Amino acid sequence: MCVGVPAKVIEKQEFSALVDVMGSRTTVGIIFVPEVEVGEYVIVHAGQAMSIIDEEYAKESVEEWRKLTDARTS
Amino acid sequence: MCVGVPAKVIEKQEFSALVDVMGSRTTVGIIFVPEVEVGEYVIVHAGQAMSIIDEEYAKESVEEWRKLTDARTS
Amino acid sequence: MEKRISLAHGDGGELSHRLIKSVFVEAFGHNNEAMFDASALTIPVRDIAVTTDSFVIKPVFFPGGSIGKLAVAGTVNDLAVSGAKPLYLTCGFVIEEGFEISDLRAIVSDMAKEAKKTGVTIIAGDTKVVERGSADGVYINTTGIGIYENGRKPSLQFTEGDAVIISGTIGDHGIAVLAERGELGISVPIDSDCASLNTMLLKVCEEIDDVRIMRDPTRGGLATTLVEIAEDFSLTIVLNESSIPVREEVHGMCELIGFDPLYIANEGKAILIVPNEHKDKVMEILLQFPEGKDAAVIGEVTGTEKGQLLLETPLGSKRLLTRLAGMMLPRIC
Amino acid sequence: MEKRISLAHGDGGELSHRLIKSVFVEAFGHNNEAMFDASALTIPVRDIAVTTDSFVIKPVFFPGGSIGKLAVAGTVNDLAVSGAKPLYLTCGFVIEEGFEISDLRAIVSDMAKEAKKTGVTIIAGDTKVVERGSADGVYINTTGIGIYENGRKPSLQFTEGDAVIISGTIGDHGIAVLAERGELGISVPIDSDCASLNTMLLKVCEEIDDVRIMRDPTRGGLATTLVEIAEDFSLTIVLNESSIPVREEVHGMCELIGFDPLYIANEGKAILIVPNEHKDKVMEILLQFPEGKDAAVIGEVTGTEKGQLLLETPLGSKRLLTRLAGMMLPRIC
Amino acid sequence: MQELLKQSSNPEILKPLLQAVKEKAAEFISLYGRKPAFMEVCGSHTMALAKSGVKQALREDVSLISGPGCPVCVTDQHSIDSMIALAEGDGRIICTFGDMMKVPGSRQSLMDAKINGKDIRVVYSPVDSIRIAEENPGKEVIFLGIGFETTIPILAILVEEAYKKGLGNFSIWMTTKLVEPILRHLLNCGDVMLDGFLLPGHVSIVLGEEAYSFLPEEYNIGGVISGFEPAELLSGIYKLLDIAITKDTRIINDHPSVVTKSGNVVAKQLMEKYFSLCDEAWRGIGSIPSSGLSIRREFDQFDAKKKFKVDPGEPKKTKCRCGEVIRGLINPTDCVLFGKACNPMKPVGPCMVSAEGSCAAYYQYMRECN
Amino acid sequence: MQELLKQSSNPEILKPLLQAVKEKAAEFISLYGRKPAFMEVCGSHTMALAKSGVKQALREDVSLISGPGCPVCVTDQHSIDSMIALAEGDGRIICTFGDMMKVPGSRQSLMDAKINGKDIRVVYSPVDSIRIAEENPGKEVIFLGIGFETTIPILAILVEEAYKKGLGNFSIWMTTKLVEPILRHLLNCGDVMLDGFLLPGHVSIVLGEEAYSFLPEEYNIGGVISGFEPAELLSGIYKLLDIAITKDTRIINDHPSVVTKSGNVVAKQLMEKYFSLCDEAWRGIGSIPSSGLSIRREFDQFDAKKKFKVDPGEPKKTKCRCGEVIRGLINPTDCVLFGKACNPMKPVGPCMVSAEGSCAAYYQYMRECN
Ligand code: SF4
Ligand code: SF4
Ligand SMILES: [Mg+2]
Ligand SMILES: [Mg+2]
Ligand SMILES: [Mg+2]
Ligand SMILES: [Mg+2]
Ligand SMILES: [Mg+2]
Ligand SMILES: [Mg+2]
Ligand SMILES: [Mg+2]
Ligand SMILES: [Mg+2]
Ligand SMILES: [Mg+2]
Ligand SMILES: [Mg+2]
Repeated sequence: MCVGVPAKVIEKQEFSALVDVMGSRTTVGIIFVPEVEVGEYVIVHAGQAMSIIDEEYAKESVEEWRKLTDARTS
Repeated sequence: MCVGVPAKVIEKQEFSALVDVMGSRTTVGIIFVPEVEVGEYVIVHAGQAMSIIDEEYAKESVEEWRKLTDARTS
Repeated sequence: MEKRISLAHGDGGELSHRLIKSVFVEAFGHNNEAMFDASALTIPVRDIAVTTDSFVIKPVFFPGGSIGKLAVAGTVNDLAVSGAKPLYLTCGFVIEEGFEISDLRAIVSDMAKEAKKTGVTIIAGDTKVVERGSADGVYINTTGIGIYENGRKPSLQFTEGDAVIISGTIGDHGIAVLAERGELGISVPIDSDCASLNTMLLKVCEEIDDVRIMRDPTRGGLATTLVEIAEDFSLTIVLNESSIPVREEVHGMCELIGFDPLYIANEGKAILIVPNEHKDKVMEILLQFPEGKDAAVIGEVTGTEKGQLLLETPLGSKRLLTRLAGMMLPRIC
Repeated sequence: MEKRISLAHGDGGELSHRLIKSVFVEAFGHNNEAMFDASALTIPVRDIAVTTDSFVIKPVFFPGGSIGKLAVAGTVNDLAVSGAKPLYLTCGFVIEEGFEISDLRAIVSDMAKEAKKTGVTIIAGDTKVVERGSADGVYINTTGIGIYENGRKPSLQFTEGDAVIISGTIGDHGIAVLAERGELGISVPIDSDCASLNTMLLKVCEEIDDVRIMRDPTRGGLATTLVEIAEDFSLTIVLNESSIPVREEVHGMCELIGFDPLYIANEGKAILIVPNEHKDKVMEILLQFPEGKDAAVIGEVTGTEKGQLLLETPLGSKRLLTRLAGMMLPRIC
Repeated sequence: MQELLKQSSNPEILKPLLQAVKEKAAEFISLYGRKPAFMEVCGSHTMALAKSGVKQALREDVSLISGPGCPVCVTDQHSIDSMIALAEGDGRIICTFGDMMKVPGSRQSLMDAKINGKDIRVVYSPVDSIRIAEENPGKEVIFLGIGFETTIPILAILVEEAYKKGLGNFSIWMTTKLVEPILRHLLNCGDVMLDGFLLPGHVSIVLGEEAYSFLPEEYNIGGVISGFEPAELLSGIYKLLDIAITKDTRIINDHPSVVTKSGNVVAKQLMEKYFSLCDEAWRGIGSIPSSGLSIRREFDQFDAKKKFKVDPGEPKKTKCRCGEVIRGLINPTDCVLFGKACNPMKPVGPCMVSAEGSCAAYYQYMRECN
Repeated sequence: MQELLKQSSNPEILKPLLQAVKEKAAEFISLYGRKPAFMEVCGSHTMALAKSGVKQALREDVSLISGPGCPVCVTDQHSIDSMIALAEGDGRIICTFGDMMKVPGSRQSLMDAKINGKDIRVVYSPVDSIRIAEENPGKEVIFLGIGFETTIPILAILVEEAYKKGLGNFSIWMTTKLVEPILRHLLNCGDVMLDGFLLPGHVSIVLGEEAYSFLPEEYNIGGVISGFEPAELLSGIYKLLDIAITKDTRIINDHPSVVTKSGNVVAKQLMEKYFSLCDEAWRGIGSIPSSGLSIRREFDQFDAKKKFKVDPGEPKKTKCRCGEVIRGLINPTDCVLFGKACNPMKPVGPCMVSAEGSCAAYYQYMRECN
């Protein structure tokens, strides 16, 4: 439905932020995530940050995969 | 002051005429020479026929030259 | 197939592939399109001539030809006037988005026809597509390779008395195209002279020992080309105004808009400078060809020290001719 | 001299003459402009390669190069990948009225520099000027002539197991230029890979006996070029997705706008298919050159019957790659 | 964080994860004697599954059915024709996502209209169209507003901006779609048998996990909200298998790093402020009541449908079966046109145009390597 | 008729005719001990004399002085700067005769403005500018109206057409010149000694033979109305010599095939209807009262000078001596810039731009063949 890309917030203005996607940089709207802070990651869709990525949850997901994985590679 | 070219009238409309300049053809205004007739020659300047060429006078001029000339070549 | 060219026809993908296959490869008669992008060949001799020209004419179809015919003839002529036998041509197309593919086909077919007629092979090609408004229809670059056989090269050595010959009427191409553009509302019933001159010119080189130089007076016209020759080789060249062949229609259009036929482009004419004693023989050869039927001796080399071109008027006065200075524009004064 | 190009710079008269003298002849180091229009030369051998390309890039200056550098490198590379040593180049300019002459000078100087670096001589040229709005700045056609010495030509004979090598990261040129255009508001800190590869590639041909083929994956990118090879020679080629070198920044930009690096243009990369037993040696040679420092073995020829290109994903699944189908457009889905 | 993100495509994780899914699927098969069937609702899921090779790798294990979640594919022919007819008017600049450019209308596509000289501009970010409107006061600038709930809030921003700036020459041609109504429609029709839904991660950012509670509650079917990276896809399928096996029908949020319980409040408020429910026509399905959003009356001046009259006439009938494809009733390969008359170069239906269309994904990534 | 016309450049006529003129000039010289001096009023005469070689052929026999009859050359610097400033405004299409394109203003020429992206169009026929105005309703179309009495009636047609069609976006920037006032001015100043005027054949078509009666009557100087072909030029000079020798001071109409006694009535009426006398600035001379025509008050809406404010600032001073050249006070070669800093590629003054400018004619046709 929608291309969405993780991007790191580099600079923040009132309604927009400069973000970095593996070195490529662009300015996105932050109307939907006004609380975002520099250093955080957001999901960008059509020039807008739609959501802040929660690092804790991201870690948990990876750990979950590792558990499933470990059961099979060890 | 003004480029002026002799052109032969080929077709005539109310305000314009198709003229021929040694084979090149263009439409010119005849507002200044409404009386012009097909077959006559006009002087064209900037897309307008400015004057009808009087063949009699033209002939006379050439004859005048010839007279001056004959005195010298004979 | 689509009706019009899109940007995708130029992006190297599936559409480019199809365009090349269905338009170019078919017309130029290659059996695989790899050959179309680059070409390996073995040439008969090691003395070659190379020339390149881009063609940007508007309109792309005009009485007497098209940009396709022109792109082949123009480059063939540049080789021929250097005394080389044209063998190979490359072509590079820049096409505007929205250009009709049927028009492209017609242009490419004209190229193929003219190439066949002149005996050159189109060995490599390229197509690029630019956005609407970033070109005016189509631009074609052709680069030609010719060979020098049997010491045909013009000598570039001049002496006083050398005759200057033009192979036909001047200004036909420029005036035919200008009229065809329609902007001035003037119609002129003549065709562009667009033609390949290689057969005729190489015949002259074969039959005449010491052709001095040959040049095709394209952009800038007869006067500009002769000024260049005069300057490059420090010659005084005197042209005889009344012997320069100009069609009545060309003269008429020039009078109307204040242009000078001496500066109008030709695309099927050559200037030849030859030893005075050979001028009749050269004329005889030229007059045998349809492309040379209006050839005329129009002047001579009168000095070999100063680079200048002079025109002798019917009154016997001489005046200096310079290069075309700036564009010619239709004028009232 | 004027600041901007006018139509009169292209009409063959005095201004054309000056432009050629002051911009082209000076940069390309000819001592008279007659040489600039057509050129007679004696080439060392009779086996030659000829290629032509028109360059229409926007913007004309971009990180890592300019249309001038590109026009030389692009044609040099087309010769080099065919195994030929590039010797001569012609160039044809189509310039838009109003183009800054200082920009033209910079472009021509880039051409001269790149030509010098790669050892090619620019032997003929042409300039045409079109009305404002009939071009986008400047278009350049270059036609290249190279020679085959010492049987360097790739064999075009393939066997199962042949290794597919790319000489570096893919997509740099297309992404750098797209970003530089500024329309998407995305900046990417990378340079176009625009570079002449002749020294590196001819070194490979010298050292390795049986190079199968070399190609520069320009428009259409790596995938399109390999599809063409696969189809032209009825090969099954399998690429290993994770071994294809892609810069992070290129990957990032592609993610943002929904592009695929496999289809993005390169201007300083070559695909080499070589016998499996030579792949390490080839890699060793490539890695010695700055242009080859990111070279990687990215796949192999697995069959010589069907023409198809497959991509093996990290999961081990294989999928068919086709030519770029229509233009890539930034998308949200 | 970047390292964490990379893990989702780490082959060392992917291969055992695939193994785990295969084992789980085998468990299902041995239990029920048939392959489990899940529908990925989202077109981006369709594409990601195919491009990463997950779909191919699970061909024997799980039946993954492509759903109606590609906004281009579900746009009906009349709507497409209307947008193209709109573009044909003089003095207009049409702004669109790249996705719409090649969609075939009855007579031509937007791309064709552009080739024929119409001013049609592809924007990456919709707000660029506001700038274009400001720069071209003498022209009407119309944004083609397609999309599901991820994109719709961004269209709301457009209306807000245009309103604040008092732009008289800007409007949106809305033809948006909502997830819940189409899922309900599919389930109500009952013509696809499903063991669960792979739910769209990005739409869920806006809607929130709770938006799907009607699935288990009203239809007794479960779902997993999933991301788009290979590991996320495999994990999502693994959890769907788990639900199907355990019959513990529920919604699992397997993308909690970006999807919250109640979604993005600002985005939902903006949608509410500027848009109201309307009936929408879905390709091959027909009109579904309250399945889309249109601009509220108060903001009529930005509603291109109110501003411009277009009559594209009756759509041309084709043999395209997109309607059935997006309902999961048939596979793209069941369409007689697939790969022949219909291919990415000359698409017959929108499912072959959009990168995330089922037919395009099949064509690009799933065709047999013969 | 075509055959008759061709006679005027028939070498068999020209050479003896030249001989006759030379003999007549010798008669004058033997009588007065000096070369006769005639002024060709018209720039087209200057060019025709030079191009045909008549001027060169008579170098030793007759002093032919170029007069003020090149409309481009007599346009003063401020006027030129104003037209260019006008062209620099946005949303305008400037239509002009090709003649004006390269005239150097203080900062740039119209050609430069075009190269810099301004919409400036060269028309052959002024009425084309009416069509352009109709085709571009969103733009202001301005015709640069230069010229003497041959061209002015055509500008009157423009006003008439624009008025009839009610064009709101069309106007003319008038900077026209009249023959009689400038001749009077030259004679009043008395700084050129002349034995007669070679009078302009085409202007006389409109004005008629009678328009010059003030010359013999008030200034006791004769004139011959002449055509532009070589034989016509020679004949005209022959008759001027005759007048000068016989002292039978009068006006001879040597172009009676197109010039009548009272000129073209329709043209004169149209001029009268739409234009009224105004002061005009002449290059190097300054303002001469009632020496030009401007659009009558009733047709103000077509008067670009009323419609647009332009302030080009003070003209840049150059060493150009066009003012003296057009008054016949110096030869172009007397200007230090001639052929060096000033040449047709980079003209400093308008006399070097116009094909019929004295400096350009000298440069193109008269330079020594060295
Ligand atoms: S293959 Fe083409 S025609 Fe068939 S359903 Fe898909 S999009 Fe429609
Ligand atoms: S030569 Fe040039 S500067 Fe001198 S008077 Fe003539 S136009 Fe003016
Ligand atoms: Mg050439
Ligand atoms: Mg040429
Ligand atoms: Mg030539
Ligand atoms: Mg190419
Ligand atoms: Mg165009
Ligand atoms: Mg090439
Ligand atoms: Mg290339
Ligand atoms: Mg290549
Ligand atoms: Mg050339
Ligand atoms: Mg442009």
